[in-house]
Amino acid sequence: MSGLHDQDPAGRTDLPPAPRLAVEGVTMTFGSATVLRDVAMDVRPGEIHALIGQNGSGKSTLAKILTGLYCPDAGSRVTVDGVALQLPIRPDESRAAGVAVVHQNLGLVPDATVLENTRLGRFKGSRFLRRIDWKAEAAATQAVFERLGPRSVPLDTKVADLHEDEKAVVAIARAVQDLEDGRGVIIFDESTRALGRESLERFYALLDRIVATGTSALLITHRLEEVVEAADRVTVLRDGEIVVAGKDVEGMTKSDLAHLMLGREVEGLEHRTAADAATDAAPVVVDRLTGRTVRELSLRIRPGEVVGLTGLGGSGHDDVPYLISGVSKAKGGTVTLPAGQVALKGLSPASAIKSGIALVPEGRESAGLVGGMTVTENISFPQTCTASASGQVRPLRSGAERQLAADWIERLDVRPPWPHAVLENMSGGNQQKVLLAKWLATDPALLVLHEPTQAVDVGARKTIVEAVRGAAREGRAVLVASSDENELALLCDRVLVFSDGVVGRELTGELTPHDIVRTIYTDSSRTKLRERSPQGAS
Amino acid sequence: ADSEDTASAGPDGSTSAVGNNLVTAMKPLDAYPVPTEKLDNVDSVAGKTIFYVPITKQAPQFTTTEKAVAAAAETVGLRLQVCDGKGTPTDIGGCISQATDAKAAAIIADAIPYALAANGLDAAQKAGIPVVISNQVPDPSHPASKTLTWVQVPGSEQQIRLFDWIASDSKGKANILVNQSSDGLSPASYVADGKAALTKSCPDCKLTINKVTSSNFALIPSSTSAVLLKDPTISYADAQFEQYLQPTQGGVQQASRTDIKVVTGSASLGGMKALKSGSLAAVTAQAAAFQGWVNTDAALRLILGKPVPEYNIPTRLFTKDNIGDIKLTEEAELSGEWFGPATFTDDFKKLWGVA
Amino acid sequence: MSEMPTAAGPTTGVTSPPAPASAPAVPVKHSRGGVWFASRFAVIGVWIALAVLFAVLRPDTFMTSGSLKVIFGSQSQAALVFLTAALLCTIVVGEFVDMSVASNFGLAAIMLTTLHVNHGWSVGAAVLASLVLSTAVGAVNGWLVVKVGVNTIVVTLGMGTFLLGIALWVSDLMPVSGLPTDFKDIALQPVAGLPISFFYGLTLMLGFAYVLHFTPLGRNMRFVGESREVSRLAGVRVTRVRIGAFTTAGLIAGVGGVLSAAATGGFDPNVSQSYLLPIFAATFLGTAILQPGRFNPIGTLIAVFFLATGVLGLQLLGATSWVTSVFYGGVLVVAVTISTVLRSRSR
Amino acid sequence: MSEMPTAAGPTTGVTSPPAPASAPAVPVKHSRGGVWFASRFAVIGVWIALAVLFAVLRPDTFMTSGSLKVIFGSQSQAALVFLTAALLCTIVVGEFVDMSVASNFGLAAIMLTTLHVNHGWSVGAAVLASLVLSTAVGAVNGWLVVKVGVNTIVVTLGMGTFLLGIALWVSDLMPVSGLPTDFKDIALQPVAGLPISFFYGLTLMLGFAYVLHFTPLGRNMRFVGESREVSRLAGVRVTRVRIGAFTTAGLIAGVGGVLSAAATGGFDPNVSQSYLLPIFAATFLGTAILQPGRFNPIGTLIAVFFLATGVLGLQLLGATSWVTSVFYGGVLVVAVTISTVLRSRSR
Ligand SMILES: Nc1ncnc2c1ncn2[C@@H]1O[C@H](COP(=O)(O)OP(=O)(O)OP(=O)(O)O)[C@@H](O)[C@H]1O
Ligand SMILES: Nc1ncnc2c1ncn2[C@@H]1O[C@H](COP(=O)(O)OP(=O)(O)OP(=O)(O)O)[C@@H](O)[C@H]1O
Ligand SMILES: [Mg+2]
Ligand SMILES: [Mg+2]
Repeated sequence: MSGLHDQDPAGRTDLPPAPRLAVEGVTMTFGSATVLRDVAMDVRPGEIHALIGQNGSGKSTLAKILTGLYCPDAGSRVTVDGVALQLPIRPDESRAAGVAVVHQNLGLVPDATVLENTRLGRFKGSRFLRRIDWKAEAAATQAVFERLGPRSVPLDTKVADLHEDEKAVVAIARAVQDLEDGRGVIIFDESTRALGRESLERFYALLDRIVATGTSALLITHRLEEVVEAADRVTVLRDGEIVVAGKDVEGMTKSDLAHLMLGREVEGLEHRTAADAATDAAPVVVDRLTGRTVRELSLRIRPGEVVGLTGLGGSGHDDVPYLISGVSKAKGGTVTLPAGQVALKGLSPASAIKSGIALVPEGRESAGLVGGMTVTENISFPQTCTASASGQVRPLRSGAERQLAADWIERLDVRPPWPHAVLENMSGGNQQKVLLAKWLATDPALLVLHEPTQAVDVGARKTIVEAVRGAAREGRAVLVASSDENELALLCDRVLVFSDGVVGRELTGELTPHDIVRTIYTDSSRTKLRERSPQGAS
Repeated sequence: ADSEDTASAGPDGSTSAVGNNLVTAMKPLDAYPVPTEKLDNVDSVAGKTIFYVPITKQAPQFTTTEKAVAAAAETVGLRLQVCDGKGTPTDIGGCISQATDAKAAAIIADAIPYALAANGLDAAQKAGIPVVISNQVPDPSHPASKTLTWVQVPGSEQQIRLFDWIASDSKGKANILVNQSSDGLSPASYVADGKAALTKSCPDCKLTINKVTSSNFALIPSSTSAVLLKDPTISYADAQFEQYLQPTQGGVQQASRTDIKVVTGSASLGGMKALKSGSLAAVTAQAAAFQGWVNTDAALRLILGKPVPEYNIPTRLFTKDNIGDIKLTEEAELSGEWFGPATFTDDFKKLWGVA
Repeated sequence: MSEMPTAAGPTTGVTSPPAPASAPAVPVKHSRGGVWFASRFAVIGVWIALAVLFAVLRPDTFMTSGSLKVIFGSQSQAALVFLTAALLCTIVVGEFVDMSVASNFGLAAIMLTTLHVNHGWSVGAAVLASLVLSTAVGAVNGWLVVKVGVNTIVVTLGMGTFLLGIALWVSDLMPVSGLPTDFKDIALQPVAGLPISFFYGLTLMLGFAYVLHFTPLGRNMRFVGESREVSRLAGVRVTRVRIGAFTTAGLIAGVGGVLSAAATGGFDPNVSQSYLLPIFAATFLGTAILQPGRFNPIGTLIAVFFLATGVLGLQLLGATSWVTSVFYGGVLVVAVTISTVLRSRSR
Repeated sequence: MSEMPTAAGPTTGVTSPPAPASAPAVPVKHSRGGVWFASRFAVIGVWIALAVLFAVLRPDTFMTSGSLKVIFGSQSQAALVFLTAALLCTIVVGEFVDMSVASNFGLAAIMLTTLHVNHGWSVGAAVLASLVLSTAVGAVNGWLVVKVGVNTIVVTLGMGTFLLGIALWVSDLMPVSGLPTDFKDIALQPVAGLPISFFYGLTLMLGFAYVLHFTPLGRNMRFVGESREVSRLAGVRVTRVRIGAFTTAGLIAGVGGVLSAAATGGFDPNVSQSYLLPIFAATFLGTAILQPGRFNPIGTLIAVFFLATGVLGLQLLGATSWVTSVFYGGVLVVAVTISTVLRSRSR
């Protein structure tokens, strides 16, 4: 990967006395709940500082405080480059002070152009007519992209048409354009959650170039390997309190970090028990599935088997789940299930569900769950909604529903464990558990998942992985589409690697993230995300 | 309504003065009061355009008048241009200035308070365009002139007739609720005149006024029933204009006062039918068709610079006793035969020398 | 981007609660403090207080069965109940308010009357025809919005204006009347001292609430309202639900129209538009009652009678029409504002 | 969940295109085929066709400078232009339609007149007072919606009804008039054969369009309309922009009111509500012109005159009022439907 090696360590030899960003005694209370308790940490110039913690531990909240979206309780102090920001921090002030945030879902308007998205909130009007000088704007943007490196992004294309890591570049460009080189701190709140390995490597190459100038990065993520591979120091939040502040990452392992986060050992995460399912049962057979990119995909999944689908963005692996479950229109193909054969052309989600196919989609907010409803309503929805025409107006059996929900809350250790909790008040990780429960509860013959553990902490990830494998053990066929090699390595018995629409390679036996990535990019290998510099670690 | 015994009180001599009034009020005319002053070289106006601007076209009465004006205009070769005031000052103003810009020969503004289009009407007159305002009480600050005339309508007379009937029907002890329109000043003055007459003809009668406006139709039923609750002795409800009839009936109904007799003024075919079907006790109507011809006549006289006479638009009181005598069809309504021999069209033609 | 008017404003202030259309249907963790209680029942309290006040000020007139009849038994309230129910049909499935219900209501009433009076149809046939017509109108709305994807306001506003024109045309701009007097019993037949139409409305709203909260259909409707995509993936026939909602709205509006035509023995095409504002007022005031931030039938029903009480009381105090407008507007803003504030407190 | 009525249908399926309200201001890539062209200029074509039709049917009346004056110079069009501009202010920043503009307009007109006529204020002072008042009303709307987080319809609908009441009160339910005749020149002063108020409207809309498309403010407004969260994260003062929009809407409505009071010499408090439907119709019809699926000032301006042309033509043809309603409703639905279909084709 270029950009990794063309940096000069000399860039960071002189340490300014003042930390780039210092947070002291930050306390945040929502009504009754205190979400952050006396948080203190600092970010040094030119370092990548990781902030980790369980879902709901307060990371996003802290980020939102730093960018002035939340106003912390009195007594909190935030200083940037030695200058104290007065509270409440106003978004534009914190920006002026040099705090930039790259938001969870990158915060871009898909239908506006790259240029508009980058310059939003910074447009300059001419003296009298207040007219925007598009040439100047474009020039300014171009300059930022040049700072970020060789890869050029066409300014007048819609963000919607960009590749995932190009989007990240745009978001970063918007964040860094106000920071002159060598100053300021960029906060990434789970900005990398959607990036595949390749994009991830590009991302860190770019980030490395930025911090090389002395600008710092505060990195909020759930992918511990990012921390282990890329971060200089790490701060761990647990239930809104600092567990360790600014510990050197050098030499730490993922399980060390997980231990710090959860306060307990998470054993057995890495090691996977081979599928021990009854192989005599009839397999689920997908025959010549064809979609827009996917061509003539045929595969058989034994009950109890977990098959992974992966590949580069756009290779089609992430279309399969939606094609199989009738969510997006397949051009052709069939699935054979215990219930019988199903033609995929013109398959409706309803009939897919009826014939035993359950889809756990990516994007729980948009496609997975309804935030305004209770956990119970969400979990039981697939059952309740498919009542017969006459059954439509028969009363719901609320007792049974609650039982079902309580059941799954307990099995997946959903927190808080209230069947009547409103979903949107739960953390992303717990929402993800509820989403899984919703579809496991339909007792499907074929369980199809897409990015099942995206943006959930290690604890939640463990629960989810075990639940999925448990579902397989009960004799279900499971299909996992994911671009996260760790996830695949944890879940799958074999992995099909796509390259433009067809299965290029199949991986079996002991799967390691390394193998998976190597096969995805047959040419490139899974390089370390970033060479940690001596100073950053000191 | 069970009003067998309380039929028109004409016969029993108890309230004879009123009784006689009633008898005449309920009779058709022997002849329409067509003006007598002949009008010369009317043909000079041929080809010119006059504007008819009703305050809104969403009231049947104006449709009738419009048709009549159209017929009248045609006989003298005037082109008629109708512009809907849509009830809003801006639209009315627009219509007036449209007429002014189009160099209209005359403007007939129907039921439009001068205040609502003061500037427009002033401008039109300054441009030498004669303005006929009908269905309004003359506005003292804008007296009749060479370019402005007010065609009086029997609003007060209708009110008085209705009250007369109520007085005799109630044997002189009625308690009346009037849903008085507060759209413009004229309706109030009609009711005032009616009240003055009532106090003479029926000293024991009681009158309650409930202001209603077309902007708040939804509130009329409850305000009506509120009054009825306040005064349970009310025995007659008068919806001043037919457009308020149904909300008024709704109010009476929801106060569950089946004993109350409902009456209305300026009735059109709809009101007549309601009377026939028994849901109304009495209505008065004014000769909208004749009015159309009168308006045209007034316009012609202004155009030709002739003095405008005092017109008198006939009105007639209808109850279940005489509703049977008339044909409840649109043709009948248009011809004006409800009020008397429908020969006035020819009379006007003669008057204008175009017969 | 849902077109549904979430009953509370967009979550603006950073600490402001999640979009309230998603306020808990079922009581959630946070203790049911006084605030929680207030945010639900404040308006009802005010209603009672108002009633007491009027009773004290006007004992002789307000404290009568007559005024009860006016408040609960009046035809305009019955009409409002049906119209708000029609409005709710589409709102709960996440459509923007259906602006055509009022005209559709009026059209049904006019059709019934003219078909019977001017064209000599039997009442039965006329009723049937007008119901079919207004249901069809609803279906067309649904088809345009859901299938063709035209903006809801455009379709319903346009359709409303169009239907108004039609109604004016068939009635020749005139109030029509002349329905057989015995036919009015289907609306006015007194039951326990109130006209039966009150009980129609009551049943309608209670049934609506039941369907919404206790049946799969209602669950589906609410999910579709919250997120079409989630519902689709769960196997709900989203298009069907949405078109169904529009069609039902048409039907309910039609029934309402037929009833009020029956009650008054006719209809005036010009008044139907004047219902629009009261409908909106009641429906949105309903979001401040029982289920704060949520459109809910019972709340709406209460809102209708609340407003009626206030208006009647004021009129008994001799207030002129401007007072009632002030009351309408004031109550709507104040009540919903208070409940919004309370709700955000109670989280 | 934005309350903005996206002019195109809701985006359902995962694969469906993003809400068109966010069509790029900068030229898009897909080839500008005939369909693309049609979806933008169809309505204008129909407008011209309509004009030609009327010209043929009524050469002597329609083909006159008089009818041109009626279409472009009439006070009701001027009023509509200002009212639609006020409506657009809040719509472009993603608020739901501000239902109080009409009443605010009426209030300003009434205030001006009564203050001068009944209370003997100088015209200047009266004008100033009424402008301040209606601007304040807009600010209150904005404060309630943005700061307190109350639903937009509730606030504006309630406020609208409230203001109607106030207007009725100050004018004692009566039309008031009596403004000095020379004062009318500020609205009626002829310029190039048209009253100056036409040029006010033209300037207003062109200026609005300029701000939206060429200035940072406009860009920020668009983005706030698209996504408040994104804009806030990008450092746009979202709250300020939104409250500003409401306040400006109030001011524009007020100016419109003052102008039409000046033009007519007075005002009738009862009628302001009757502007609501025409405003909505024009504004939404505007989404079918020039920038399909987007609320845009120029399109709205054209829509106003398009509708005026149709209505005038129909009147010249001697149509009764119901025809106008049918025309209004029909045109709105048909035009927007066609442009929606075309747009979805052209994607
Ligand atoms: N708007 C809010 N109102 C009330 N409490 C909130 C709100 N937002 C967050 N919280 C509380 O703050 C806590 C931390 O939230 P935060 O989003 O910071 O978690 P997180 O560390 O970002 O989790 P994740 O790693 O999943 O992003 C949560 O437990 C939640 O209870
Ligand atoms: N409006 C709210 N009221 C109460 N608690 C909330 C609210 N919003 C969030 N929370 C709390 O915040 C925590 C999660 O915070 P957040 O919403 O940031 O999710 P998250 O931690 O970011 O999830 P993920 O990291 O998977 O995105 C949960 O414990 C939840 O209870
Ligand atoms: Mg977070
Ligand atoms: Mg998060």
